[in-house]
Amino acid sequence: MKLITAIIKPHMLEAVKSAVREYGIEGMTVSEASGYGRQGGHTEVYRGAEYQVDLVPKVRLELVVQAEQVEELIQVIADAARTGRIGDGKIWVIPVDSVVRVRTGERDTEAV
Amino acid sequence: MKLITAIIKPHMLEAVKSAVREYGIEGMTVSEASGYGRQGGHTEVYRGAEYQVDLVPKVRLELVVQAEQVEELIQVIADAARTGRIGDGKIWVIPVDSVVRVRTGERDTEAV
Amino acid sequence: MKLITAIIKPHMLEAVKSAVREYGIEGMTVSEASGYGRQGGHTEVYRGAEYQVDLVPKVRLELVVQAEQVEELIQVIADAARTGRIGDGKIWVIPVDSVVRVRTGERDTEAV
Amino acid sequence: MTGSFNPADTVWVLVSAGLVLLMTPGLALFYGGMVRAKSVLNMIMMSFFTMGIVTLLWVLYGYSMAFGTDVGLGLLGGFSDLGLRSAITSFVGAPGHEIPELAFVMFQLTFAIITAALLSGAIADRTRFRAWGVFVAIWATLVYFPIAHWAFAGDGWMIGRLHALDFAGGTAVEITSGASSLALALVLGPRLGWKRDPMRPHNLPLVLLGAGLLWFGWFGFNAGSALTATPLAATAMMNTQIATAMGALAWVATERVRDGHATTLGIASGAVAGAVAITPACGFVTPLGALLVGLVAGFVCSMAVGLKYRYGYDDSLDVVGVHMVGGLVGMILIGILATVLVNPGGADGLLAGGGLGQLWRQCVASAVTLAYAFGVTYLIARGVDRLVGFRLSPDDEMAGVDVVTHAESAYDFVGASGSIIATTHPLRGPIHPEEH
Amino acid sequence: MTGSFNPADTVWVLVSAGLVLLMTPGLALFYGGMVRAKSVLNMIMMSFFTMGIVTLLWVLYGYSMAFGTDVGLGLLGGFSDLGLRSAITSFVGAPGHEIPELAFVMFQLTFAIITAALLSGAIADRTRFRAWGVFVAIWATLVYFPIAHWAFAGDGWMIGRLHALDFAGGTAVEITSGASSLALALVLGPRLGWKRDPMRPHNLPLVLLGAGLLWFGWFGFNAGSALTATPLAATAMMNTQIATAMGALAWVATERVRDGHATTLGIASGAVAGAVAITPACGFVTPLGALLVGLVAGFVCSMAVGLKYRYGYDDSLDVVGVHMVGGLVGMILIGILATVLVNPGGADGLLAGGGLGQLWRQCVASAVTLAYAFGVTYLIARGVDRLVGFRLSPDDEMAGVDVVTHAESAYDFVGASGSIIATTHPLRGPIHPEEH
Amino acid sequence: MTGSFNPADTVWVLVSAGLVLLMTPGLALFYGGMVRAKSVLNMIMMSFFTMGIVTLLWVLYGYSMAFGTDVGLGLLGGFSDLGLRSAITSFVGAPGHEIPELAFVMFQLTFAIITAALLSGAIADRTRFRAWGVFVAIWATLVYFPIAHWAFAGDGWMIGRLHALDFAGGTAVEITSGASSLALALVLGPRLGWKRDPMRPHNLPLVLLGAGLLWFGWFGFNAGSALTATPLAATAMMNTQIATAMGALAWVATERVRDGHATTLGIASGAVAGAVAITPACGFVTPLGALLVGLVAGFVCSMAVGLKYRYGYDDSLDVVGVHMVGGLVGMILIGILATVLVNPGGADGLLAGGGLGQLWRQCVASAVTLAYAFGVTYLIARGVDRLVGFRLSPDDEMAGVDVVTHAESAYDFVGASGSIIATTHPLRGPIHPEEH
Ligand SMILES: Nc1ncnc2c1ncn2[C@@H]1O[C@H](COP(=O)(O)OP(=O)(O)O)[C@@H](O)[C@H]1O
Ligand SMILES: Nc1ncnc2c1ncn2[C@@H]1O[C@H](COP(=O)(O)OP(=O)(O)O)[C@@H](O)[C@H]1O
Ligand SMILES: Nc1ncnc2c1ncn2[C@@H]1O[C@H](COP(=O)(O)OP(=O)(O)O)[C@@H](O)[C@H]1O
Repeated sequence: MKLITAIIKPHMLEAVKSAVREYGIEGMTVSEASGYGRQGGHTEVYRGAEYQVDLVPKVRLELVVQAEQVEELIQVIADAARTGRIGDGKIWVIPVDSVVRVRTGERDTEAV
Repeated sequence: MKLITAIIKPHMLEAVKSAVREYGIEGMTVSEASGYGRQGGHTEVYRGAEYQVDLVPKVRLELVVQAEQVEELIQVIADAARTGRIGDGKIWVIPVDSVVRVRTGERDTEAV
Repeated sequence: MKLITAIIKPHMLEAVKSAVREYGIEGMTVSEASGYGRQGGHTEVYRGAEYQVDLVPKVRLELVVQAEQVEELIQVIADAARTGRIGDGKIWVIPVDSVVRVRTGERDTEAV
Repeated sequence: MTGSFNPADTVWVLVSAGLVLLMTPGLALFYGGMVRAKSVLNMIMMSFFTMGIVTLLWVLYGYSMAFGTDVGLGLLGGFSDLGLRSAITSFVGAPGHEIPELAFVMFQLTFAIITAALLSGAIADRTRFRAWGVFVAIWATLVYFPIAHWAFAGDGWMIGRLHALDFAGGTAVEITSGASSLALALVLGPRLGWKRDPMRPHNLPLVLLGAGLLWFGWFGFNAGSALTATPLAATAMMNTQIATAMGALAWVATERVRDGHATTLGIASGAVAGAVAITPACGFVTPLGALLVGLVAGFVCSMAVGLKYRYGYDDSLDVVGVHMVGGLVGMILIGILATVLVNPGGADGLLAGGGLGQLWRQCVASAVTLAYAFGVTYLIARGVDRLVGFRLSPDDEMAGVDVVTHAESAYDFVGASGSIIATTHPLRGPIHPEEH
Repeated sequence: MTGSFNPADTVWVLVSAGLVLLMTPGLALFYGGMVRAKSVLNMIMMSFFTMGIVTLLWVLYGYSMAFGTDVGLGLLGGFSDLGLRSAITSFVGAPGHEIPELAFVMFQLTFAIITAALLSGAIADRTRFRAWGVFVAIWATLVYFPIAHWAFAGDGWMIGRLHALDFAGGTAVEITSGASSLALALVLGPRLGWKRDPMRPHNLPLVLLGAGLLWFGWFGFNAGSALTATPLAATAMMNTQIATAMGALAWVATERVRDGHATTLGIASGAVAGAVAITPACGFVTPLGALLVGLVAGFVCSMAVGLKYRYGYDDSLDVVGVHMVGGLVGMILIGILATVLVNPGGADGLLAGGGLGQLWRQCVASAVTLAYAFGVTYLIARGVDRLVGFRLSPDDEMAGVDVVTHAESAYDFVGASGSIIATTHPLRGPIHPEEH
Repeated sequence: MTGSFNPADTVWVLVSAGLVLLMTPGLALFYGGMVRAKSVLNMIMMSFFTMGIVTLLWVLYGYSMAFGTDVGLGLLGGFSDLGLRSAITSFVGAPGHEIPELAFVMFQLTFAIITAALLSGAIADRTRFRAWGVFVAIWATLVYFPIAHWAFAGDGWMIGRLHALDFAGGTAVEITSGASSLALALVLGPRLGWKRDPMRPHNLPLVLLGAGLLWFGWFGFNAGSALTATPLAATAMMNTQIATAMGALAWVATERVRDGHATTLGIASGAVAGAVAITPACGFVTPLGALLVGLVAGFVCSMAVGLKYRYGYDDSLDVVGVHMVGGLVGMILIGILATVLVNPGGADGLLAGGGLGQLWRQCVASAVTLAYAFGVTYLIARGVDRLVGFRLSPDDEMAGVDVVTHAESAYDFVGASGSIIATTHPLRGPIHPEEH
């Protein structure tokens, strides 16, 4: 099993979710994140004092999948999340020893 | 060392925390997440316009532990987090190369 | 490639970010977390009813980097995040199979 | 239409009615901030719905039940003014202080609304909204309208026969709401996980905002109850301010000593407790008397809110501990502190040499109100529970009534730039950037 | 300076002016809570900026255009009182009810402000702030000031010649703002992702707070429009309360049946709808009439807010569905329900035996207002769009106008202990810790 | 009790007192929203505690010190009315405009409260709460009560001898709070990480809500200071509205040019600046004069808030830049713009042909107030710091005063469905689902 982590732009979440579901993956975990990278932040001003906010809002997706799905899924996610602008995000893949479904105790392939 | 990641229902956090502590683990990192899966979301209505919210609130636990504790801990966490209803969550295990305690620089077994 | 995850105190984020940037890393992903560990929480009182809040605010950093940078980066992060007080946090390292830049599809070393 | 009326008194009552009306949204926020984020909307909804339904009943028959010609013994107003037909063109008030009757109808309506809305605090997080709707309509009819007649109508038994003193509703509003809340809390039972799970306020600035609006509105409640723009109104207002302030100080002093921390929830609670206690007393005691009333109320109520843990009733937002207990404190202290120097229409209490007579009358009025409100509310609540089902299912209660019942989420901060972790560093201040 | 004036009436108008002024910050929060977290500040800013600019224009020439001596045919006030020079020492009002003219100037100013601010609801999330600034100044000048003259000045054609009845601004405020909003929404076009992306309110407690402040302020708006502290003011206030409450009930009843859920956004919207509809009618109908007005408004408006989906105009916060439609409901129902029993200065409507005459006059006044406001606003908006550009760039709209235009984030909760996941467990209650 | 008094004036003063009281909760939110989420409760607590303690002192001896019979030279009121004993039955005011003395006591109390509460803005995030409690009691006694005597009592030296003009407290409230804040900020020193760490407002809608309540309450503050329901009250109210609006416009115009962005914090700040400056002037200048006062104040204060970066005092929420500077602007402009046309009890300023005399008197009053307030506050603050310790420990300041001192968290949004990431898609609109 592998864990795919994708950092994407928040407003692309719906598109990525649809694409992943279409591909046949029925579960994932989503969380808020902030990104630091090439994509700049923005400036804020309060009573004349300027602040540079250098993190930008991102969404993190985590999908535990079978190893053989990884390559295709990377493609699916990247295609759906792409706007072509700086800051579209990263996807990385990590090896997973085992997965358990809490409710049933099922393992690995049966668990996702 | 291994990293155990558990996605559980928010109101089971207290129970899981107690169980893990009882087992002898003294540290973990917790964060908010949203889950997409078999467990459905809910509908909201604003001035007659309906929205389908298809993510449900979850909590993510991360525990870096010694490899030999993994199997028992999976059991401990899964037992504590189980309600028997859809959406109880997942646990996955990932290999860890090394761990460091920031304060002291201690490594691996001494670090957790 | 490796994934470095660092759990640090929130007010050390700026220092760590600077140190990492100085080292030459231009991207990372940041998120909010709560820590459970040796560092105690605090007590709250509402109309005489006391609550023990046993989680403390933390920030999680994730950096995907080349394997050979790992040791140096651990040092850089730990040095910048250290206050010497309990609760300074943990750093752990996980093997990464591959990384993709969503915008371009570039892989691994080119992707970060 | 241009009959004889006092324009200044009319302005004062209209303004006061507006102020009291504002108290219910204030209460909605005060309560709403105190519950968990998953049921704040339901909490607010109970108050706003009460503003709707009680207004409807008041127009149809409530005002008539409370202020129509007495049906006998001072127990209830008759059905002489259904639909407010005759109120449009008539006047009420003492000679020289007549005001348009609709001004009085409006003023008293706002009391009916907030008294009913107060009850929602006892049953936070776990109430089926439809049950609340049915309950509050029956409750207003069978509990509030009669008691309002007793306490506020000139021919009600409490004022007209017993000669108890209650300037602005220590009985009809405070004790009534508190005792009814106790009955409600008993019928509904505690929230799932009560005493075990964290149930801390989700938004304290909202609570303090609500407290501020309540404080402001209470001037209309108490000083407006003079129904005239006279020195008595000024005294009532001053006393309200004093007791509210003292309640706030006494509560935080108590918790500073007892718990080690002065809290914002405490100062807000103490202010309300002080205002509650001075409600019946504000037109009968001196400023120094009000000072004492506030101090006693702040201390006693800050202790009383712990009783629910001892006796096991989940009066979630402490309507009993603050309103019932605070109302009793005020009613009883009138019997001790009242003086005709402040109000010739009042009486002398114990300390002013009036003996125990007034104290006794205060106790009778309080006890009857408490017993009636508790008893009838208990029966109504049981009935509603049987017919409609008062509690949410455990699953719905866990999931949160906002989403389940109202199909809404209170907040959505996700994705706003302020909700991200943002290390920011000031670049420059105005005028002299180089100074940074 | 101490000419003949009625002090009680003066107090009433000053207080009412204060109440109506408060409505605009109330509106800002009501609107602000309804948009997404990334544009709440812009929403609030549009209201506050309107408070500034309309005050400026009002002092310079707006009051004069609305209430200066009629230039002819009741179409416009002249430029006789620029800079409010003569208003400092003069009085206005019916004999025996004179008030200082500046009290009247102040009262009417607050109407001008909120009417203009209402328009911002139609164009949430996507408006260039500088365009709003230019637009609102021209709009007040060409649309509001003339219509205020028609509807509020004694020598305006609508009141003085047509003899339509409009107690507090069903035409000048409600229909005007609604029709203008329709024009604005058409010119700007829908938000990016409208009907596709989630656009739920980001902070409903803020919306309900705003609704509470609006409810409170509306008493000044409607009852203050009596301009005297008389039974008529009391009637107007009572009717306002009744219709607002009924609007709230009718809206939630409708959505309970239609959508299966009674919502807090619904009850707030219904209250506003009821208040809107009673605005023109509050001084002409009985309390039971007001009850009907509120019920009809709550139902009709709750249906009307769906029209935008059908016809494809993104009137984001439903100014059309609530204010234009609610204003029409109220104006028309006057023609049916008005009775001189309530107000000898009014008229008898259809049900009071007055025939169709008044109904006809109501329709004429409404139609002319609607047409003028829509048409002129459309032209102004087109012009501003051409000259300044009314919409943000798509990128800016996606990023959020708060950060892009105002360089601010509404919220920063990060790192506060309440924003972390905190399992808490009660250690002890007060007084009897051992009981836990 | 029913002595000779003016009922309309009584209503006006009572209402105004209520309005001014509301300003302090408004200020608490205005300030609370501006600090970081970890100290919002402390910020609010300082204001609410001030409402308690100042009320207590006022009743005991404060009113007497400010308005008791002068002890000589107009420096201080005597201890003739401790405990408000005699105030219950007496009346104050010009002939024909008497009001119950308790109405006046109440009205003036609200001024004492807000002036003291204003100071908390200078010392956000870093103050030990017990030190604040001690400080504010001493400060009210030694600084505010005397200055209130000078400026508001008929026999105070500033009004009665110097004949400076200050309608509603430009000296006693604005300059006093600003100058005292400067002293406080100097004694406490800057927050940890000042100029380095991000310290942006955590909740701007709360700030704007507070600003709205302040704007509303300021009508009571300024127009209520007429103490009569006369044209002068109307003028004061109109002028308050104009200057507040102009301050708002001038501030955002300045920052639009200087920083490139018009901000909501700016418009709120500008409104306050304009209101501050018109406070002393509102009863002495024409509407066009008020317009100028607001413009100047908005511009000058928006620049003045940058001085703290230059001179290195952390006046955290700009009490100096807004209240001291704004108060000076208003006081001085009276000397230039005042005219007896507006108020025969006033004077003619420079432009009205009155020469430099009044300007000089304005400067003397301002300078003495500034010097006295700064000096005495500095000494008190030093003393409190030595005895109690004014600052939190660095660890506590980092952790956040809310949790450390008050044992509370302001917010807990965790787990509410709105706090999760939720992609939502509209299923259908009302009425015509198929259209989607
Ligand atoms: N080395 C890294 N490790 C982890 N996350 C990264 C790394 N580099 C970038 N990211 C994440 O990817 C996001 C996009 O990166 P960025 O450099 O802005 O644009 P792009 O990937 O299009 O070149 C960042 O906001 C950050 O969240
Ligand atoms: N493939 C997956 N990868 C990562 N997280 C998943 C995956 N599938 C499910 N999850 C997480 O587990 C939670 C529970 O899954 P769900 O399918 O709803 O119920 P169950 O696990 O009981 O069958 C989801 O809400 C989601 O957070
Ligand atoms: N076994 C663990 N797995 C994951 N995170 C941990 C673990 N132990 C500690 N942490 C994280 O590290 C933080 C610091 O740990 P703590 O024990 O409080 O202090 P220290 O590391 O200085 O001894 C915790 O708050 C928690 O977020």
